[in-house]
Amino acid sequence: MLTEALVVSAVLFVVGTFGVLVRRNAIIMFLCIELQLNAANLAFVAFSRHLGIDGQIFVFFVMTVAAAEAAVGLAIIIAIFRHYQTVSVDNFNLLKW
Amino acid sequence: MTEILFYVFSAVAVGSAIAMVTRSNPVASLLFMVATLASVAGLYILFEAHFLAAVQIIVYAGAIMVLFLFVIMLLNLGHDYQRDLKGGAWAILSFIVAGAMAGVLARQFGGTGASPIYEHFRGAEKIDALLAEQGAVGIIAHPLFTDYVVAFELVGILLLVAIVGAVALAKRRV
Amino acid sequence: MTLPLGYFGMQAGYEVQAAQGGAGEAFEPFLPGLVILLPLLGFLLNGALALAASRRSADAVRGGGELDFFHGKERPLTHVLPTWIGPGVIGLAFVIVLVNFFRMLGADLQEPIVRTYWTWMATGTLQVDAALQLDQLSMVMMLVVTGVSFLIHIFSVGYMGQDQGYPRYFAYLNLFVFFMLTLVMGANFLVLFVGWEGVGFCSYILIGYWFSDREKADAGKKAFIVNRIGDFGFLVAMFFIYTAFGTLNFTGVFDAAPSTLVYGGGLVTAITLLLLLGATGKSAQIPLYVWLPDAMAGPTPVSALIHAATMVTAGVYMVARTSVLFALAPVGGLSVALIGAATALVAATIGLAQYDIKKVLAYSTISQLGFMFIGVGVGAYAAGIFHLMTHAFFKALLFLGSGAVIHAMHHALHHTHNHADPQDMRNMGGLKKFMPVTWIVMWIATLAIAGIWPFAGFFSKDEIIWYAGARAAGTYGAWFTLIWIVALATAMITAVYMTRLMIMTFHGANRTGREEARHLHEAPWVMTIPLMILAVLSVFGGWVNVPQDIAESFMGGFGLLPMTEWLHEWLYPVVGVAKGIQVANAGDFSHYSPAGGGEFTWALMSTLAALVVVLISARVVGAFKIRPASESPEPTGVKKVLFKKYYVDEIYDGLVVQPILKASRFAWKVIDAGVVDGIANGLGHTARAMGWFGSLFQTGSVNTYALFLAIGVLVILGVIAF
Amino acid sequence: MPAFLESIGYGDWILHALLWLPLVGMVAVLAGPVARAKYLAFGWSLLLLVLSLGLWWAFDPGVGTFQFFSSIPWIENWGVSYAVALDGISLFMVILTTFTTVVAILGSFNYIKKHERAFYALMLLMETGVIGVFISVDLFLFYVFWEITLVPMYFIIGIWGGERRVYSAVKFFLFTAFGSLLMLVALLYLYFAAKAGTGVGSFAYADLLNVSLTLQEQLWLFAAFCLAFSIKVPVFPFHTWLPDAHVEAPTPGSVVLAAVLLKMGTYGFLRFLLPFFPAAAQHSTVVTVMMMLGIVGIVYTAWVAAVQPDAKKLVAYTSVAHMGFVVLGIFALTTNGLQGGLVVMISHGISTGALFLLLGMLYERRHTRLISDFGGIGRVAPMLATAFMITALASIGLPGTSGFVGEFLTLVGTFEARPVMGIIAASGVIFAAYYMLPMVQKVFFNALEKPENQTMADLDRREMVILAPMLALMIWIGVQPGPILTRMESSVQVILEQVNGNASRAQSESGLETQVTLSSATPLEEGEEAEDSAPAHPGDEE
Repeated sequence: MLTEALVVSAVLFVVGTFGVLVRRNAIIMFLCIELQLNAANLAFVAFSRHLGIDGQIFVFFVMTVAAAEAAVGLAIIIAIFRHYQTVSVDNFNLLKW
Repeated sequence: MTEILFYVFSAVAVGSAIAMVTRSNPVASLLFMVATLASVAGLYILFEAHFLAAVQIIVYAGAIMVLFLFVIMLLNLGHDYQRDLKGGAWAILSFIVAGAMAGVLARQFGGTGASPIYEHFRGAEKIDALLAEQGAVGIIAHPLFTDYVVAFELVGILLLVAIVGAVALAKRRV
Repeated sequence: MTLPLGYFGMQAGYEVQAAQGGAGEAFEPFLPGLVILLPLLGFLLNGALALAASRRSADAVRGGGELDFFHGKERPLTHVLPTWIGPGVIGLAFVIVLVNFFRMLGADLQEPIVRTYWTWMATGTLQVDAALQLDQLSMVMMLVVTGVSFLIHIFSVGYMGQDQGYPRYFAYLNLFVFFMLTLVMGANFLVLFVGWEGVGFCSYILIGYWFSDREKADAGKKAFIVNRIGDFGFLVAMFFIYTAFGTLNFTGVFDAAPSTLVYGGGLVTAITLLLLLGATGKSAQIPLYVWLPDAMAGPTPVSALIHAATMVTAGVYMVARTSVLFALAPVGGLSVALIGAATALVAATIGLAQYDIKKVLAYSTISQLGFMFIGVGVGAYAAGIFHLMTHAFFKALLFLGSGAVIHAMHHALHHTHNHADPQDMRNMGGLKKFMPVTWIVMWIATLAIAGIWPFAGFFSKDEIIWYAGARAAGTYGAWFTLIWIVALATAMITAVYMTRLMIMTFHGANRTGREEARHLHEAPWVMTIPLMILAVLSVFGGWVNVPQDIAESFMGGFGLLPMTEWLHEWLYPVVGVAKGIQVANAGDFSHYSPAGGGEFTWALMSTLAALVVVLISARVVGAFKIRPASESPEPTGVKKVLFKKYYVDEIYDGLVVQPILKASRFAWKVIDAGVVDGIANGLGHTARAMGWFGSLFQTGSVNTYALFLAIGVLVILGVIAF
Repeated sequence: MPAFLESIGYGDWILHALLWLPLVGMVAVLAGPVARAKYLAFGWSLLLLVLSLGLWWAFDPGVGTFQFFSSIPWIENWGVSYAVALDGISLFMVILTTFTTVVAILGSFNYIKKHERAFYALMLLMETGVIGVFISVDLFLFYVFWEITLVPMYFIIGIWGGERRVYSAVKFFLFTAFGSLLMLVALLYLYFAAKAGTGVGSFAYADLLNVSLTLQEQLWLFAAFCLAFSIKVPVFPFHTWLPDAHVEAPTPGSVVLAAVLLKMGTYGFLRFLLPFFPAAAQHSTVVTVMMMLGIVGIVYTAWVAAVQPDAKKLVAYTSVAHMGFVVLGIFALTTNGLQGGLVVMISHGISTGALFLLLGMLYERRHTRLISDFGGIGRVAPMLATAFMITALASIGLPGTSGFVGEFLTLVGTFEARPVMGIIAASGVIFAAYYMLPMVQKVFFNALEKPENQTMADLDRREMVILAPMLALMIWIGVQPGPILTRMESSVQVILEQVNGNASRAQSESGLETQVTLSSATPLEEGEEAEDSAPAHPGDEE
C-alpha cells in the first residue's frame, strides 16, 4: 500500500504544481500550494507507517507552518487587494530587475 | 476493505484536486479543496495516523479553509469572477513540466518494491505495538514534548509572529 | 687668473715620459671637498634669502601691486647680502683651488688622487662612491671654472644689481658652480653625471630666470629637454661601461680599458659614440646644438658663464677625461672630429647673418666648441683642453662685453621708453666713444678668437688645426683632410663674423637715436674690472702652451715665451695613455703637414691670413649702409637661409617635435581612451548586455518564477532518478 | 637605540601593534566628536609612524629572511594562521605606509569637509589593510588584507571624490576585484597542490614556497597572480583605472593610492610571484613580455602624460611610467634591478605623493586642476613653486634626488639582463622631462595673467610641515641611499636565490612530471584524494 500512497501523493503534488503554474488568482495559487503540502504530508504519513513515528511529527509541524503561512499570505493578499483592487498575479509584476 | 477504502479515498482526493485546479469559481475550488483534504484525512486513518487525521479535519479543512473562504468573501471574489486559467502555450508548457515531474516521481515511487530501501520497511508491527500502548495522541505527544520540544516551542513562536504579522499586514491604514 | 710662469725641462713629443721638475714630493690636496661645499653653502644662503624676498614680493602681488626692492631709502638686506655671499664663496673656492694647484705644481703626480667621502650606491654587485678626483685635468678645469665664475659673479653684481630677483639669481649661479665643480671633480662616471645633469638643470632655471616671459621659459625648457637627449646617450654609455668593467670609477675603467677592450672593437666604438651623443647635447654640437642660441634668453652673465665658458665645454672635458676609450675607438674619435668640424662650419656661417649680438656670440660659441671637438676628436686632447681654456677667457670676455653693451643700450632705451631691441646690432653703432673700455677689451677678444698672434686664441686654435692636418697621413686620412680644410675655412669665417660684430656695434655712425645716445655710458667699475682681467688673460692665456717649433724659431728668440707646451706636459699623466694607444695603433703623425711646410710656417700664414680677413671685412662691413632694425628690410636669398639658421628649428619641429606630439595625442585619444579603455568598457558593456538578457527572465510574474522553480525541481529529480 | 628597543621587547609586539592599533584609532575617531576627528586621526597616525620608525633600528640588515616572525593558528582546519613577519622588502613598505598615512591625514585637514569622522576612520582602516598586506606571511591572511584595502579606497573615492567619482570608484573596484578573484582561484589551486604534496593543508608562506609544480602549472598560476598584481601596479594595458581614480579621488586618497596601494602590486611580484613560480618567472617569453609591458608603460604613458590638460591626470600617468620602471627592474631578476625597483617604489611613493599633495594645495586655492587655468604661480607662491620644482625633479630622476638612484639601478639591472630593453627604457629619462617640464612651466612660469591667480596664497605652516619631510627624504635618499640599500640587500638576495634555486629544481622535475600529468589525473584531483585521506593522519595537522 506504501507504493500506491506514494503515487497518490505524487499525483496530488503534480496537480498542485500545475495549479500554481496556470492559475492567476492568488488565493487559488495559495490553495494549490496547500495541496502540494498535503501531498508531501501524505508521503510522510505513508512512510511513518514503516519507518517510525517521526514522519507524523513532521506532518504536524508542516501543518503548523502551513497555518502560519496561510495567515500571513492571506493578509498580504488583502493588503495587495486594497492597493490594486484585484488578486490576479499578472498585475503584480513590479518585482523585477 | 482497507484496500477499497484506500482506492476510494485516493480517487476522491485526486479527482477533487483536479477539479479544484480547474474550476474558475474560487468558492467552488475551495470546496473541492475541502473535499481533497477530507479524503487525505481518510487516507491518514488508513495509515493509523488517527491524531493527524483529526487535526487535518479540524484545523485544515475546518479552520484554514474557512479562513480562505472568509478572505474570498471579504474581497468579494465569490461572484463576477473571470476565468483565470492561463491558456495556450503557457498551459501546454506547464502541463509538460508537471507531467514530466509526475513521470519522474511515479517512476521513483512506483517501483516494484525490489529496491533495497524497502528491505528496511519492517516497522509496522512495532508502531502498532506502540499505538496500542500509548494511544493515538500519546504516540505523537511523547516525541513532540521530548525530542522535538525545541522545535515545538519555535513553531509556537512562529504562529505568534504570524498572527502579529497578519494583523499588521491586514490592518487598514488609518 | 694667470698661470705661474715656471719653465719645465722640456722635451717635444709624447713618447718621452713626462718627468716634471721638482718631482718627488707627494701631492697633498688641500680641502678638496670644501671647493664643492662652498658654492653649495652659497646656494643655500642665497636661496633662503631669495625665498624670503620672493615671499615679500608675492605679498605685494597679492595686494595688487609690484614690490620694488630698490625703491626705498636703502636696499633691503635680502638684496645686499648676496653681493658678498655669491661672489664670496666662489672667490674662496678659487683660492682653495689655487692652493691646490700650487701644491700640485710642486709635486710629481702620476696617478689621480681620489677622495672617497661615502658610499653612494651599493648593491650586491654595483658599488659607486661619492668620491672626488684630483688630477691635472680636473685641476685645469677647476681653475677655469672657479676663476671665470668668480669674475662673472663680480660682473653680475653690477649687471644684475637692479634686478628684483637678485638673491635668486645668485642662488642659481652658486648652484651651477656647485654642479659644474662636481662634474669636473667627480671620480667616477656617476658623480660626473650628477654634475652633468645638475648643470643642465641650472642652465634650465637660469635661461628661464625671467620665468614670467613665456619665450624665456620655453627656451629653458628646450635646453633641458635637448640636454636630456644627450644625457640618455651618456646614461646608456655608462651601462655599457659598467657591464664591461664592473665598475664606474675612472681609475678602474681606464686602467682596465687597454687590456679589456679590443682596439677599434664594437663595444668601445658603441661606448664612445654614446658618450659622443651625450657630449653633443651638453656641448651644443650637431645634431643637438639647437638649444644654445635660444639659451641666450637668460641674463648675459649666465650666457657668459654657462653657455660659453664652462657648462658647454663639459662635453670636451668628458671626451678628454675618457680619452683612453676614444683612443681605443678610432671611429669614435673620427666621429667626434667630424661632428665638431660640421658644427664649426655650420654655426660659423649662421653667425655671419645674425643681428642679435648675443646670437652671433652663441653661434660663435657653438663653432668654437666644434673646434674643441676637432681637437679632442683627432687625439689632441691637450689641445682641445687648451682651446677650452683660452675660449673660456675670450668668449666670457665677449659675452660680458656684450652684456655691458646691452646694459648700456637697455638703460638708454629705458630712459626714453624706446621699445627697440637693445640686443640688435643694427640699433647700435659707434658705441666706442661711449664705452671705450668695453670697446678695447672686446677688440682684444675678437683678435683672440680670430686667431691672431700673440693673442690666446691663436695658439690654441692653431694647434687644433695642426693636429687635424697631421692625422691626414694615417687611417681615415681623407676624412681628416676634409676636417682640416673645414677647420681652416671656419677659422677665416670666424674672423669675418667677429669683425662684422665689432664694426656694427662699435664703429660707424650711432644708430641708437639722438635722445638715447645721451644716456649711453660706460659700465660701472664692478663690471669693467672683470672685463679687464679677462682681457689680460685673453692676451697672455695662450702662452702657457706655445708649440716648441714656434717658441724656438720665432718668439723664443725674444725671450718672451718662457714656456713651451707646458699644458701638454701638465696633462700628460691624464691623456698620455690615450696618446700612447693612438701612437701604438695608428702611428704618430704629430709632425705631418698635409700641404707641406712646418708648424711655424703655417702659424705665420694663418695669423697673416686672419689679419688680412679682419682688415678686409672691417672695410667691407664698414662700407655697408646699416639701418636700425625697425627700418631694415627682411633678409633675402642666401642671407635669409643663414638668418633663419638653415631652418633647422623648423625641420626639427616638423620631423621630431610635432610627430611626437601627434603620436602622444594619438596614444591618449585613440589607444588609451579608445582601445584600452574601450576594451575595458566593452567588457563592462558585455556584462551589462548579459545582465539585460538575464533580466528578461525576471518578468515579475509569479507564475513564471514558479515555472522556473518547477523546471529546477524537475532537473534535480531527474538527476536523482537517472 | 637597538638596546632601548630590546629592553621594551619591541620586536615582539611591534607588528601586531602596527596592524591593529589603526583599528583602535578608527573606533576612537568614530566615537569621538566630529570637530576633533582630524586631530585624533593625525595624532594616532603620528604615533604609529613613531612606533614604526623603531623598525629601522630593530631590523637586522644582515638577515635576509623574515624577522619578527610570529604565528598563531586561526582557522586550523584549513591550515590558516595569523602569521606576520618582516623582511628588508616589507620594512620599507611598512614605514612608507605609516609615513604616507600621516602625511595624507595632515593634508586632508582643509580638503575634507563632509563626513569627517567617516573619512578619517577609513584612512585608518586603510592603514591596517595595507600594513596587513605587507607583513602577512600567510596567504589567506594576505588575501584578506588585500581585499580589505579595496573597501576604504572605494568609499574615499566614491564619497569625497570629484564630479565623476562614482564612475571612477566603481571602475577602480571592478578592475582590482577582477584580478583578485583570479588570484584567489590560483591561490586555492596552490593550496591544494601543496596539500597533495605534503598531505597537510597550509596557507603559510613557507609551506607554499616549495610546492612542486610542473612548468605548465607554474605558467597558469603565474598568469593568474600576475594579472592581479599587474592590475594593481598597474602594468600597461590594465592602467586605465588609475588616471580616472586619481583624478576623481580627493587629495589624500590620491596620495595613499599612489604612494602605497600601487606598491602592493609590485610587492606582490616580489614577495609571491617570483619565489612561488620561479620557472615561470624565468621563462624567457614571460620575462620578455613583462619587460616589454614595463617599457611600454614607461614610454607610452610618458607620451600620454605629456598631452594631458589635467595636471592631476598627468601625474597619474607618470605614476604608471614610474611603476613601469619597477616592473622592469623586478623582471630583470638581477640584484641591481630588484634593489633599484624597490628604491623606485620608495621614491615614487614620496615624490608622487608630494606631487599629489601639491596639486591638492593648488586645487584648494583655485578649485581647478586644468593646467591652462594656471600660469605664473611662481610669482605669488614662491614656496609652493620651489617645493613643486624639487618634487618634479625627484620625479623625473635628476641625479641627487631619490628618483635617480632608483631609476639608475633599475636601468643598470635591466641592461645587465637585456641590454636592448635597458636602452629603450633609458629613453624614459628624455620623456620624463618631456611631460614634466611643460607642466611646471605652464603652471608656475609664464605670465601671471589670470586675476584669480593673483591672489593665490603661498604655503601656510601646516602645508610646509607636510612637505618639508617629504622634500628632505627625496634629497636624503638621493644623496645617501646606502642605509636603505643595505637593509634591503639581503632580502633581495634571498628572493633571487629562491628564484634561481627553485627554478632549477622545478625544471629538473618538470621533465618527469609533465609525462605523469599527461597520462594521469591533474594535481587538483590528486589534492582531493589527499584531502580524503587527510583525517587518517590527524597527528599531521598539528
